[in-house]
Amino acid sequence: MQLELSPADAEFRTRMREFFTTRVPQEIRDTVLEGRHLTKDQIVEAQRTLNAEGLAVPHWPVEWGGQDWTELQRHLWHEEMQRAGVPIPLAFNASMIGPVIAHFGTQEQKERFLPATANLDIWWSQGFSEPDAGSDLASLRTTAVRDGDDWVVNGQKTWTTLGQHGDWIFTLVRTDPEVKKQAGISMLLIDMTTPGVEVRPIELIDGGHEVNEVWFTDVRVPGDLLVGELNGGWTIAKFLLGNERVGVAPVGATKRALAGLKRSAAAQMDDPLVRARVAELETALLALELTALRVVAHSSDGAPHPASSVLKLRGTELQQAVSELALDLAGPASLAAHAGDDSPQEGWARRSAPTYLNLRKASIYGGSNEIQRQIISRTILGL
Amino acid sequence: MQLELSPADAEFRTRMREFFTTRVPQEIRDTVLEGRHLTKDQIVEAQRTLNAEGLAVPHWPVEWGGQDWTELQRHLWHEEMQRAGVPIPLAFNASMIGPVIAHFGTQEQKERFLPATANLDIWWSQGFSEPDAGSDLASLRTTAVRDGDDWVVNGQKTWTTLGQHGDWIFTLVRTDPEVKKQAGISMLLIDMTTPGVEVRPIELIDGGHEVNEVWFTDVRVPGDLLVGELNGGWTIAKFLLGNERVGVAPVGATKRALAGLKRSAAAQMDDPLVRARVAELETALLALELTALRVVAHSSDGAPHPASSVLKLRGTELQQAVSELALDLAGPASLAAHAGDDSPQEGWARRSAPTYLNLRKASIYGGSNEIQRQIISRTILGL
Amino acid sequence: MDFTYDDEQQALREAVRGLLATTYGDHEARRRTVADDPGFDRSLWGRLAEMGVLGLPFSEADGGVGAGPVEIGIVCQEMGRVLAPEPYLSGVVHAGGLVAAVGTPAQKADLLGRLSAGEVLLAAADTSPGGRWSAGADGVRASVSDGSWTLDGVADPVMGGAFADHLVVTAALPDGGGTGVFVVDAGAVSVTGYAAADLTRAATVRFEASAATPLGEPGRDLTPSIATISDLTRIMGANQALGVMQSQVRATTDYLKSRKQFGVTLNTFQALTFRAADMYVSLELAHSTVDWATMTIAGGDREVVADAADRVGLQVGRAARHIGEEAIQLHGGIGMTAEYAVGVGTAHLAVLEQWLGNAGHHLARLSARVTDHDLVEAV
Amino acid sequence: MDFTYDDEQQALREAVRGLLATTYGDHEARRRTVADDPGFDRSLWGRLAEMGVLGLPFSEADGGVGAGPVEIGIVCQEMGRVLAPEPYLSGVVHAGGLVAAVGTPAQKADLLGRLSAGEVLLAAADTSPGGRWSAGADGVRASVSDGSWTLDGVADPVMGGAFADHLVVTAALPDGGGTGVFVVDAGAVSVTGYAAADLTRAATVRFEASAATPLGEPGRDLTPSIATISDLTRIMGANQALGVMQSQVRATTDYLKSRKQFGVTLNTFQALTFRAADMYVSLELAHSTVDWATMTIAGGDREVVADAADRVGLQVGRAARHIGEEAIQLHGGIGMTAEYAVGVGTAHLAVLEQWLGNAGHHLARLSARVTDHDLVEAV
Repeated sequence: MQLELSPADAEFRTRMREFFTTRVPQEIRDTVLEGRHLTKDQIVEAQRTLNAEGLAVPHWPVEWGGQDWTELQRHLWHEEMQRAGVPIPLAFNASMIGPVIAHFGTQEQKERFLPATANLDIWWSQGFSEPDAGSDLASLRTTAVRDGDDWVVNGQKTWTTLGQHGDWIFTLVRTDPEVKKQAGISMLLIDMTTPGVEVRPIELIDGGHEVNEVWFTDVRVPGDLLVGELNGGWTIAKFLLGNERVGVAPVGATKRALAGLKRSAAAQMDDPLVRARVAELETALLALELTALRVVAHSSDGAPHPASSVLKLRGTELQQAVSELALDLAGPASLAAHAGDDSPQEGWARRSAPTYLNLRKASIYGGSNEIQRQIISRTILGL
Repeated sequence: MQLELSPADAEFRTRMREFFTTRVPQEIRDTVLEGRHLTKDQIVEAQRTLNAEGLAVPHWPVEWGGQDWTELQRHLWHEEMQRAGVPIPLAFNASMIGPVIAHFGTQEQKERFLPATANLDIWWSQGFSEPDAGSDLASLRTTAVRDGDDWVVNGQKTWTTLGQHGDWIFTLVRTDPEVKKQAGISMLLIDMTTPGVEVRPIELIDGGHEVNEVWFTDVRVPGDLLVGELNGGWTIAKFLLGNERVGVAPVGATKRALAGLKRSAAAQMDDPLVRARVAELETALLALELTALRVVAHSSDGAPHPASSVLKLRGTELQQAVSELALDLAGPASLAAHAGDDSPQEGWARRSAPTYLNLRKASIYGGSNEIQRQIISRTILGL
Repeated sequence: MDFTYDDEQQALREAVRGLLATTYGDHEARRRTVADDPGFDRSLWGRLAEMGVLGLPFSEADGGVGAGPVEIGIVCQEMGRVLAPEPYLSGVVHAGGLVAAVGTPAQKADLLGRLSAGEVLLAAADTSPGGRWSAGADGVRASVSDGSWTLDGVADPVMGGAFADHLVVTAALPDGGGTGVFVVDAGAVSVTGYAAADLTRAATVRFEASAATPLGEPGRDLTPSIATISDLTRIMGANQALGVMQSQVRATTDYLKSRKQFGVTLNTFQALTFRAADMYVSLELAHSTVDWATMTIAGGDREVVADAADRVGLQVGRAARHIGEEAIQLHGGIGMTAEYAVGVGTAHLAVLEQWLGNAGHHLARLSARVTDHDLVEAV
Repeated sequence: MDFTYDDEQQALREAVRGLLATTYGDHEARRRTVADDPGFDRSLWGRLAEMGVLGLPFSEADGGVGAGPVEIGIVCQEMGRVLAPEPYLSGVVHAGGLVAAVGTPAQKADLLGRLSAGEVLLAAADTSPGGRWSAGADGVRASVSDGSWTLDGVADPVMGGAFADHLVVTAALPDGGGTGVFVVDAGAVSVTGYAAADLTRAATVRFEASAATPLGEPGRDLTPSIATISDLTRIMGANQALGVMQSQVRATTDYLKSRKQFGVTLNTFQALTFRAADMYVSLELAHSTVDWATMTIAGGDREVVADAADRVGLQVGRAARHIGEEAIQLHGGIGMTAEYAVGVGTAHLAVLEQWLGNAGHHLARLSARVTDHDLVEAV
């Protein structure tokens, strides 16, 4: 056991920190650091800046832009991005469909999609959840029926995050309705400009437009856009969701948010009860960060450490707890949620209520905390 | 809606307060108020003092010593006893078997047992739980087999609180093994001096001897000691447990413990974090007390108010939370748990760890908090 | 001691519930209403006036109905139940309450009569930017010259201020003379309206040598009355929060019974039903505390009411956080959407709490007093 | 950065675990041992000495093994796992650590050599009745006359003090000169032994002009060293608590899998399995914090170690309360009995926490420092 980074890893971290803080535009990073909304252009610009340096998709196979780093290096890369306020490369591209195509795709699919996916020339959306298939994803009802070389897709997806920006969408569709529900699912890639694809916004309780419904009406999809085996979509989904779960705890961003709050609400830091809430959260975040480090240090053989399941669960709880503290420190100023820029209230305080409300999603999306507890109790504890 | 007590109820409360604080011996009340253990003799003396005044079993039928009070009056009686440090009349007698015999017993049983039960001339024990029948009480396996006019009882009961003092025990026994498990149970009253009855102590984690196993080996019980219908024991058990559940929140005692802690640990009351814990608990206890009052105010037609289920659940949580605060305020002094009276540490601090450990039972015995949540979700919320 | 409504109170509840149901019977109507200015339904406001609801807190001499706190609490609970965005708590209970507490007989008869009749809207401007629930005023200063009063400074947030006709403003009196209360015509000042997180309306109000009429005796320090009216508003806000939470617990229970996942309804999952049970526990404890705090008002003792406001503020604040968050979590994604009442209810609870005083604020106040008493007495 | 044990550490863990299993393989043996004086197993103590475990923290020059904090942590975890009542943490880590930190070379070689060999038992007397985790001494005062030192006052609780041969005493130096550390023969003072709530032994020690030998340079203020050794002991206590909690989570999981109620095993009830999952979350977060705090010791920076002791004290304190209480609750009645290890483990966790510094104490210390830094850095 040893706490210090090796000289090579320390040098690696310095290199990351320097690149992120000098090469990614300050305005983009300030937007992140202050908790404001990024535009699509900012997200694209940030990812292309990283990709030009080979830092957008380091966990992909080397031939498609990956870096063959250790788990610890990937962790340091991820933490330093968050600390510097660099937008994390779009998860739908970098963490979801990219690795899927690299692993399951044909050579033609790889050449067609992977470079454009790494560079965010294609903005991918995710088409998994449906109104009656949330935590129980395998109940999905969107169908794809063979017609000549094409598939004809009908159905509805929902909770499609940032679908309004999407160029393409990767979907799970039912290709065999006759078999056990997991066995009849395939993955299709769909160009969202195809006739019959319609994106409808869902307004959330924070007033924002972040998720969408995506409707498919007789959408024709060429046969070469099936990924992997016919009716092998469930395997792909598990692969993808497994990738998504590891290391998703937003430790760096939450630490940064808490540190920012100490500065923003400095006048209230004389209150011993406020100080105690901060100290409790700082210690809890430290424990989470250490757990993330312990997990990556153990994961070099490829199998995730059992404790990785706690990262999403506890990470979202702490993210939410910090947003609650921000709301409470903002107090009456938090009421100015939708006031204009001429408001006499400070920006962090005005954003506190929408942020608090928006982050309620953190424990629901991407495998709810109930699903995480199920994984822990079944898979780890054997209950 | 009106907050004040009616003049009659206010007068009633004054009368109770005066009786409890002037007629029950100071030494007994100090023992309760300081959280020390009562002897059997003290418990008996207190109950007889109450019984002489008609205050031991006010909720029984008037002909057997009851008082025909309103629910509110019974609540005030109960709260004033706790406030004054008067030991509550032995629950096994006053709240459990007494009402059962009054409701289900024969005239002969009533005459034989009720006066002696009210006066604690008989100390009753409860023989319900078994090693494999805890929350799932109906799985009990102790058998009673008819032999002439008698029953012959074999089996084992456990968690028999204060069974070492018991003169008689009321038991649930299986009298018909052939039917659905709830349908084959009867209630028998058993003289604990009968040959074949053996009481074995169970040591608890606080070092105390509070519960017991009770073993029955070919114990002969006269047939006239069956209560109610043959194989009707489950109905009686539900009646008894229903009585037990209403109004069991130890609000007054917990408030008193918290107030005592403020005095005992006065030096630490300058600490804002300690003050906040006290304020949070005081407010939670107020809410609980108000809920108890709201429940009794609604219960005059006999059917318990739905909110009564929260009393046990939340009452035990707060009782435990106050004991945790005591432990934390005691600090290192709490280590002197089994030191002698010449210890330089204060008594409240020395008792804090055993009390903390002992009260872990509060959320387990008498219908665990899981059972309470089950009742709320099923019976009240219809889930 | 009596925790039940009498027949008249029961009838009032049913009448108000019925009236609100005609407008906000489904959540989509509430959503449409808040989407456009003024953010509430003027015709519903008129019908509330006709029913006498707007005049409930005020004496008959002032054009009101002269009802008690329990009745006002009933109305607030019903408003909360359907998330009604009407400025009842801000305009009637708070701003009207200030006028009733400190105005001269003539001022009360004028303003409260028109308020009760639905002819004018009032809003209380008592918070400075960055301010935190203080009865004193530090954002707006009053000056007097030749008997004419003017105000300078900024008030924000002014709940219900975007469309108010008159502002009831707390302002620092000259020479450290404490805090006065003034009436200002909304047309004479800069009012910038906006929506809070629950889409109810508030405003920034900027005063610049704005002409103002002192309420009551000019120049008198009214801090104690201001504090008491804030405490009354807190208790009525707790009633409103109670209504929200009751709806959320019911909606969550219904959802668990009807929503299927993995081929069964969600109430098959004990981990979820036990959490619903815990929500119910929080709800009932909050309910008892709200009823109690409401009843303390009738006694008329300022310190008792202040203590009750702190205790109900803490208890309901904790309950609102618990129930509001669990209601969304147990609904899953649908709870996050503006289409469903449950998540909007959580937004409303957050707004109520931060407007009137959050749990931490009340806890700090109660903490300061723990050694002033032995036991906390309910009665 | 490396959170894994090397082969030697792994071998140490297995050796210690194996040795402890021969004595405390089942809980009944522990129960028998604590029922009679001295409350631990002297023959096991001798075998720990033979294995070199008692000398782990001390340099070879002092008769020890010269191992690092990770190795000591491993021993403490294993002791915790079986609730071993041997005075390792109190006698070796704490009292021995004080001697190693402040003694002269000759004192160290003498006392630590005999301690490592299992020939003498030490106990640290550093707490006054009613005292709360202070490095200064206010219960015992040192006096000097003609170069001879004597002590007066009372120390309580003295963990492991009931059967110690020598007491390592912190005492206030004359004339406000800070705090010194002294060795006193147990036979020369009044020692009243008793059992703590977990039935491990402690004592009240009364000094009355008792002859004492200063450790290190006589009269020197040793407060910083005393504080650091307390911090090291806290971190090792957290290792011990981790061992307890690991056993409790395993026992609870096994119980849920095997215990039947309503005709099915308890793991059929999702409300229970989710709570077991939450226990696991607390356990893993505590585990990471314990490993980290243990590793900070090697760096040798007193402030870093003090901060780590506070953070691990808070995190493990919270986890111990959560896991210790849930372990009993999920076991039901059986968890309340002295026959089962699970509830006794909760008693042991409570004793460790109140002995070494409870969560509230560490939180207060951390709260005082929140504005001294921007982010909390793990490395």
